[in-house]
Amino acid sequence: MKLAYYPGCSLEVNSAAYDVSTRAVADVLGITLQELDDWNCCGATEYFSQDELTACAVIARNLALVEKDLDQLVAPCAACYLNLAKTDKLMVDHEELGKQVNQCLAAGGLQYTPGRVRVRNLLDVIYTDVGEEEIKKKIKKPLTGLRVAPYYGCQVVRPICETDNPEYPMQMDHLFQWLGAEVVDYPVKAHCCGGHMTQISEPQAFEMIRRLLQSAVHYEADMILCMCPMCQLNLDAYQGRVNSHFKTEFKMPIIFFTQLMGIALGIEPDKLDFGKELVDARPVLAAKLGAAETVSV
Amino acid sequence: MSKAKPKLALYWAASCGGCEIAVLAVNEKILDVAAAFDIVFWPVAVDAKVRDVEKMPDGSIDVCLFNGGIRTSEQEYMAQLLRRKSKALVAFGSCAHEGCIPGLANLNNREEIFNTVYKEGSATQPENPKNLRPLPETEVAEGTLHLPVFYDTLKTLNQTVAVDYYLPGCPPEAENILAAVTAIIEGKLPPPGSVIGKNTTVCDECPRKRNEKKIKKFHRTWEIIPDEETCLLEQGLLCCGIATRAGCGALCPAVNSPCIGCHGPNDGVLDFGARMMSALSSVIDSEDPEEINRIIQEGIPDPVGSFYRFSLAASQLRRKHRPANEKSATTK
Amino acid sequence: MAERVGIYVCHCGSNIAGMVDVEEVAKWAGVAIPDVVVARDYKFMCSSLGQQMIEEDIKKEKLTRVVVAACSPHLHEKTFRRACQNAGLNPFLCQMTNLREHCSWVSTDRLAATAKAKALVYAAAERVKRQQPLEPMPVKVNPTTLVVGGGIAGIQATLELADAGYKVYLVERSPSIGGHMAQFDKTFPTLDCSACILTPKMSEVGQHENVTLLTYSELEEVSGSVGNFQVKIRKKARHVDYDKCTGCGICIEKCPRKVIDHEFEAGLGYRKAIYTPFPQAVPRIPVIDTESCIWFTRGKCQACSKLCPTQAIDYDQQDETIEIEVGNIIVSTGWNLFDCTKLPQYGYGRLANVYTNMEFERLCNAAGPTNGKILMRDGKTEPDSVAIIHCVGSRDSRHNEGCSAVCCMAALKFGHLVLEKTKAKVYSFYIDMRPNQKAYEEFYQRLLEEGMIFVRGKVAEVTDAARQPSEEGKLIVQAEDTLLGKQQRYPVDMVILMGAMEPQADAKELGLKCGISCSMAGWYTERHPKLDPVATMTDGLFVAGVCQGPKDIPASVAQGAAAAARVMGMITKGTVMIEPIVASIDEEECSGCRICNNLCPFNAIEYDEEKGVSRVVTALCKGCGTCVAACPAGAITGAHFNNQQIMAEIRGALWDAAPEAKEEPAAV
Amino acid sequence: MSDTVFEPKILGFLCNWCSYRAADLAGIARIKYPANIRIIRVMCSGRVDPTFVLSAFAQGADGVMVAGCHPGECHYVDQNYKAMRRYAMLKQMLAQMGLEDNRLRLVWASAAEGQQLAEAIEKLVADVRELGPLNWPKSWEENGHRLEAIQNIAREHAEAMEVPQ
Amino acid sequence: MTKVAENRRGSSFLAEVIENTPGGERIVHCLQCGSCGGSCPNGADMQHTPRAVIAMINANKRQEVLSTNTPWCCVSCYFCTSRCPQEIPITDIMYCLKRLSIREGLAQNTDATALAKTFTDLLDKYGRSFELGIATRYLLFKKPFSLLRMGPMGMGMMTRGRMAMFPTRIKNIEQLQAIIQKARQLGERTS
Ligand SMILES: Cc1cc2nc3c(=O)[nH]c(=O)nc-3n(C[C@H](O)[C@H](O)[C@H](O)COP(=O)(O)OP(=O)(O)OC[C@H]3O[C@@H](n4cnc5c(N)ncnc54)[C@H](O)[C@@H]3O)c2cc1C
Ligand SMILES: Cc1cc2nc3c(=O)[nH]c(=O)nc-3n(C[C@H](O)[C@H](O)[C@H](O)COP(=O)(O)OP(=O)(O)OC[C@H]3O[C@@H](n4cnc5c(N)ncnc54)[C@H](O)[C@@H]3O)c2cc1C
Ligand code: SF4
Ligand code: SF4
Ligand code: SF4
Ligand code: SF4
Ligand code: SF4
Ligand code: SF4
Ligand code: SF4
Ligand code: SF4
Repeated sequence: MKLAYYPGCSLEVNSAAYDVSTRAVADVLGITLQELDDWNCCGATEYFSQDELTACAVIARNLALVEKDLDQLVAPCAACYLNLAKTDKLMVDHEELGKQVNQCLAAGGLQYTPGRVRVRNLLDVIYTDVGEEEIKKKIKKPLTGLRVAPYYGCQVVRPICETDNPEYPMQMDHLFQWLGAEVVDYPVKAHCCGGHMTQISEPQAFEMIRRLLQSAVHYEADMILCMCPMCQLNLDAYQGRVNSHFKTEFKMPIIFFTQLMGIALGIEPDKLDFGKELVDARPVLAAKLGAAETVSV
Repeated sequence: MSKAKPKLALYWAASCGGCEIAVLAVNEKILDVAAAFDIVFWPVAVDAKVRDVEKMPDGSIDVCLFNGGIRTSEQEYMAQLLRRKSKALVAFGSCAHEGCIPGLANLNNREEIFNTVYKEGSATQPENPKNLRPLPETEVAEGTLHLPVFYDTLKTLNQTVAVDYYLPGCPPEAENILAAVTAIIEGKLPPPGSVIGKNTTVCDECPRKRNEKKIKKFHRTWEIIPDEETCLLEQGLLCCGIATRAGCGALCPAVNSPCIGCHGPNDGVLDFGARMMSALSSVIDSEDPEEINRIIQEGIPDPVGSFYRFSLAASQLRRKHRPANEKSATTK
Repeated sequence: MAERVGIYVCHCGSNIAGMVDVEEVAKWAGVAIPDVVVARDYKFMCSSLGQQMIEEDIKKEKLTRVVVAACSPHLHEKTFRRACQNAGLNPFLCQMTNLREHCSWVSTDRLAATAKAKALVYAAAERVKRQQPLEPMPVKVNPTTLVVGGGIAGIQATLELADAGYKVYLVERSPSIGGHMAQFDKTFPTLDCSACILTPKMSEVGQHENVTLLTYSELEEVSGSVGNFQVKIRKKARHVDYDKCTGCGICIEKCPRKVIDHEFEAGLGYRKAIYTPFPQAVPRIPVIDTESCIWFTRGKCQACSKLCPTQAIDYDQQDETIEIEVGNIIVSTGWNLFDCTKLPQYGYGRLANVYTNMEFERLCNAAGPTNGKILMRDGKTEPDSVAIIHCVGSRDSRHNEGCSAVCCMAALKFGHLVLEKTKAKVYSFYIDMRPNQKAYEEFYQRLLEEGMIFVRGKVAEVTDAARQPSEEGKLIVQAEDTLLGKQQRYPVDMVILMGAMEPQADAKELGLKCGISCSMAGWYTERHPKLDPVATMTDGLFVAGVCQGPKDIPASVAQGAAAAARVMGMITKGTVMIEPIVASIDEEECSGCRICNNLCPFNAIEYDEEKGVSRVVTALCKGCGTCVAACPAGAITGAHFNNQQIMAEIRGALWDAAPEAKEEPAAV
Repeated sequence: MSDTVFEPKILGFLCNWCSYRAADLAGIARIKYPANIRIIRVMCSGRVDPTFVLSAFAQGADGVMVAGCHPGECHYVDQNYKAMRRYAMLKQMLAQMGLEDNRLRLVWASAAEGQQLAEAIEKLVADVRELGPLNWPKSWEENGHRLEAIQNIAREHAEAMEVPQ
Repeated sequence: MTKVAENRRGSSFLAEVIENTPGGERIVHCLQCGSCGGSCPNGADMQHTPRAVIAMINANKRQEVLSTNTPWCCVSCYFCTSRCPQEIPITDIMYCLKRLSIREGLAQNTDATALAKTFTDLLDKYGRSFELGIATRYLLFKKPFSLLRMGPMGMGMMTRGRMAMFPTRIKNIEQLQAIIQKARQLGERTS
């Protein structure tokens, strides 16, 4: 299986752990990820707030860069995934916009046929394309005893959702059940992490983060698994500030689902970039998975 | 019937010549024909000149078997001439009846046909570097030479002159020719304007087992080896037997090949292809517009060729549309 | 012989004459159209004077064909056909063309409208010349009726007919009649006890000498047409001998196998493997659920058989198909509840104390699993607060676009019952309150007085994720109070989802079997939404109750009675005249290709294997003409819609476009 | 009609139950649309034999509309699906015959959709107007010297035949 | 769509929003049910809930709508969109309102507009986003105090190598800039 790969800006630096672990897991699962040559930023939510056509054009450049022999593009970051998928859908559904975007691309010597590339989210690729049977075959270290709270966030499951339920997604739940973990069925798994609210209105953002952490704690999760750099950043990097704001004592490790999956698949923890998270996940892993050799602190 | 033998004429316009062979294929019976008739004009077999025909009194030929469609001015002239001179003018064979394969050229115009033949055609090209075209008039030292004008559109015989009877088939089967000719001898002809043949379709003569029809996929003939027993159409082959006038004895289905429709439609059916399309699309097994389009596009890439193979010139539309701005090519 | 055509162009006051130069059209028609012997214009053609004029002309001018160029044939075709008939001309030799709705009223340019009117008249004239005299066909009506679906609508229809002295077959899919109403506790707005008013009717059906009750049975096939339908019905094996069983119930009592009752008790209660859905079931004959029965699944037990005093248990019983003949059919198959798990934000199926409306009906039913006590899933605790969520799966373009019409009232009913039976606070979350029948608004007012709390806002989600300590252990209903414009959270103990009424899952399939079409939403289509709400496009087929569209019990009953009245009308008349507009096949021309065989939705075309030809069963054909257009041999013709007629109409309509078109003659 | 604006002739085949009634409704509601369409009532869109459509073109119509009940709402249960399939096939064939796509249109209009039907008619008329006249029958005529040519040929034949060997 | 604009005569704001939102035609179907307002994670902090905003659009309250904080509170969680029983693309309407309010200079939440501007400026320049750049430019000028508070967290990120000191620039930045320039130009022409 070979797919075009769009890491996105976050994975380049602030969430390198996601990138590193994604590549490592993909390797074991036999997925070839071919990184787009010279991709550019997807504009997050900011470009759409200012200029729809430019936003689409900037994003479509990436779609146009997908090599001719590939027809699927995977983007681990939720925002990147949605932007890419949404732009393609807009171009398909609204012919006029599609034409204009292509006029823009033409200025850079590029062209994109709407609908040519199927934009995929990483979880679905692993869940559907690799599938239960293959994954179970590759388990080296079952996650027995670890209670995980899968956290889906918003933009992978909404509004373009063909693969999972937008209200109550289940793919990650199932995936980690296959891997032997105890999966916490908590009600806020597809609620919002606050997004860029952290930059705009902290009290609002902190409240949203608090709700998520609290629910995970309520259900006695050992850690939260993310599939979006923004979610990870908000829940992890802001956890301290949330604690001081609400006088709470959350100490919830937040990691990328691929990192934990890597452990189950027997990948060296060092190759999964553990330790980059602000709330260190390693002590919990060591304690729960019971082996120092599994995770070195 | 009077003592004198009835006068018979045969003529060949835009057709392949198969019909002439078919007349001969009547075998030894042809001698009976020859004995029964006085063949006054038959360019391929009998030495009589047009001039001789022109001199005959109008209506003096009893039966004229005319095969071929009308593509040139000469053919049109001959059709009119023979019409005048004949009591009964018979459109003999599919070409005269419906235009047949020459009529499929109505998907192109004269210019395109000439291009193919004189410019791109491998037969003429090395010898025709100057891309010469036949012209109706050519000046030579001796004076002006005339060639028949090549028309843009092929017409059937009855689009040119009034026709009394039609003998369908590509070519008509020997038994049918004989039967028709015998009927003429015996004066037992059907009412003028009729097609000589049965008024039902090939399925009636086809021994294959049929069921209610539901078609999910059409196949081209080379794609499948059809079952010998069941209806070919049900197996997805475009069998025109459903719409084609019976009379051939289902020759094609008998050899595991779908009927291609050479006998034309039944009485009362104005447009063979339209009926084929109507019947087939009715039994496509889908209610989803996209799937329907796919079934049609994949299975019937050439609807005109499939449904109007023999009858394009006789169909209601007759020819491909020339957009308003496109001037018809003149050969002058 | 050439036909003698009369053309009558109507002014309709100024309705037509205001936009079309009708005098000119008439004059022109008299000259330009071949075979026209009279052409007149007149102020109001449908007036008695106008009709008289036509009648006189037919007699005096020996007209053989008449064209009336006036309004829509849907309005006055009958009028002018009658006029022709009065004058001794076969009514099918009269053709109307529509100059009013299709020409004058929609046009803005007088010249263009006049030209169009001429073409329409020409077309009608060309057509009418080729029309043939036809006679309506009389068909005897079998006085027995079939009712499909034994809910309240079907019960009402059955009793109306049976009481009037006619035989009725009532086919019900489940083991007992009663439908949804049998599951209810109280009925709005009067709050009478559902069982008290329904059970007498049910037993009347069970005992009526004119009713043959076929429960646990399904419609297999319908053939024939109005007056004479042949119907195949499959009686599913009950494994209890209908004739021997006395309904004593010992078998049920002794059966050791208890299963969750997903049908009648909506999953809240239990039944046995041998059961009647509820104690007052009609008939009282139980059925064995072979999927749960220990004998059927494991080959042990046989308690019922051993203990039955009349040896009525028959494990070997097989499904049986019977054939009956009826003259009319009433379909009253009711509705189905929306699957509330399709809206996961409401937590149904995940959060224990979220209930559907039908579950709640059972929960507060005195004969229900909690004996009418409103208790939470634990079976012990009374709720302190209850939220009722409206429009769950209704008024939702992703699920059912329409309003379910009764759930606002049912929600009020629930509110009343909760307030009456418990100390709980009750919230209603509504988009719009729609209590729009007699005494319904009053019921709403009553609930306002009773203290039910109304929040205008569709609930966004129901969650157990507490944000405040006060929310711990509760179901939190999050909604915008749209009247305040504020997002609010309401911690409650119990949530009731007012799930939508949906068409039966097999509604379309059943419709196809009988020849009834469905609307986009899946409800059966009536013949006319205003003026013929219980008839369908298929003669002899009627609909009643919710299968035609969401409605309450009174309306369902009214429709059941109305359908029965329509059937009685047919029976009393004894014969029906059917329009002779039908297809026929010339057997000589038919080659038996079988293209047409499955094109007819009314199964009017049958194939004669022996002769190898197809044939139209005249009584079944509705005259759509699809087969006519499809027959590749041209062997099928349609009376009153044959090829010659339509082709002539085309030629006429394009009289001024055809290349050989003549110049318009100068006005006379 | 003036020479400057081309007024296309459009033939409409409307089913008795939905589309014809939609056209009635358009009238009753006094919705305006161009007078170019001439309506022929058929019982069902399934009655429309492709022959009718071709015949309309062959007799000088510039555009044709076939209209019926919405899929799933056919008065005759599902015959409009047959119309849908025939239309698909016909379109394919017409394209091959060089006929512009916009000249033939299948429209679904329920009896309540007077407005929609009027809009569809307006659109079809506008589209066909843009395409210009179809002039199909003229396509069969030779532009040029047909009669004259025949006479020349006749003369030549006569001369050729008379010349002795 | 044009029909709405036509029949509404004077009130053009609805038409304007429809015009500028892909799928915006659905707006007219709003039931005012409040599913959106009830769903929004930031609903409590909005001056007007999304439902109210739609009512205001309907009522032609252009000025008020373009100056409310509602769109700026939207974090694109798409709950409203996925729950709306009338399939109204509410989140996309919020984007549309952001664009219109920036264009009209009515945007209230200058922080959000500034953040957006900083972000896209850097994107235009480098082709990638650059957090430190955003942080320094946006926070330094807009919210110096918050930068102070951010300190420990920023440090945490930095020490774990999660914040780059320098921006990366894509190779073919000229190409991207040409595309952006063309888009701006087209945007101007059509709006
Ligand atoms: C929660 C709720 C509460 C309500 N409360 C009230 C109320 O208080 N007052 C009021 O006036 N209305 C009330 N209604 C409305 C009421 O339920 C309907 O008006 C009524 O059920 C309609 O009856 P029916 O006979 O049309 O259909 P149903 O009651 O649905 O009966 C249909 C019958 O047909 C049978 N059937 C279905 N398909 C087939 C088949 N293919 N073959 C054979 N049999 C078949 C079914 O088994 C069933 O017995 C309420 C509705 C709801 C949702
Ligand atoms: C503004 C408005 C618009 C409406 N539009 C629609 C619509 O678009 N569609 C729809 O479905 N419904 C519509 N309705 C509802 C519709 O009007 C009624 O459903 C319908 O009129 C009921 O008919 P009826 O025969 O019961 O009563 P009526 O129409 O009131 O007829 C009663 C008749 O009885 C006569 N009468 C009264 N007393 C006596 C007496 N003592 N002796 C002899 N004769 C008597 C009266 O003169 C009258 O002719 C509308 C209602 C209103 C108010
Ligand atoms: S094979 Fe052809 S000719 Fe024979 S029955 Fe089938 S369709 Fe008719
Ligand atoms: S089967 Fe058809 S194609 Fe073959 S000979 Fe007979 S008519 Fe002609
Ligand atoms: S016949 Fe029709 S058009 Fe003429 S007056 Fe009567 S209603 Fe009007
Ligand atoms: S009746 Fe009331 S609750 Fe039911 S769908 Fe209609 S508005 Fe909603
Ligand atoms: S389609 Fe025509 S020829 Fe074929 S079986 Fe039917 S009636 Fe006979
Ligand atoms: S005309 Fe229609 S209803 Fe009648 S037999 Fe043919 S397909 Fe059936
Ligand atoms: S959810 Fe949709 S229908 Fe309801 S108020 Fe919001 S926009 Fe309107
Ligand atoms: S998308 Fe925006 S407006 Fe909609 S619910 Fe989420 S934050 Fe609120």
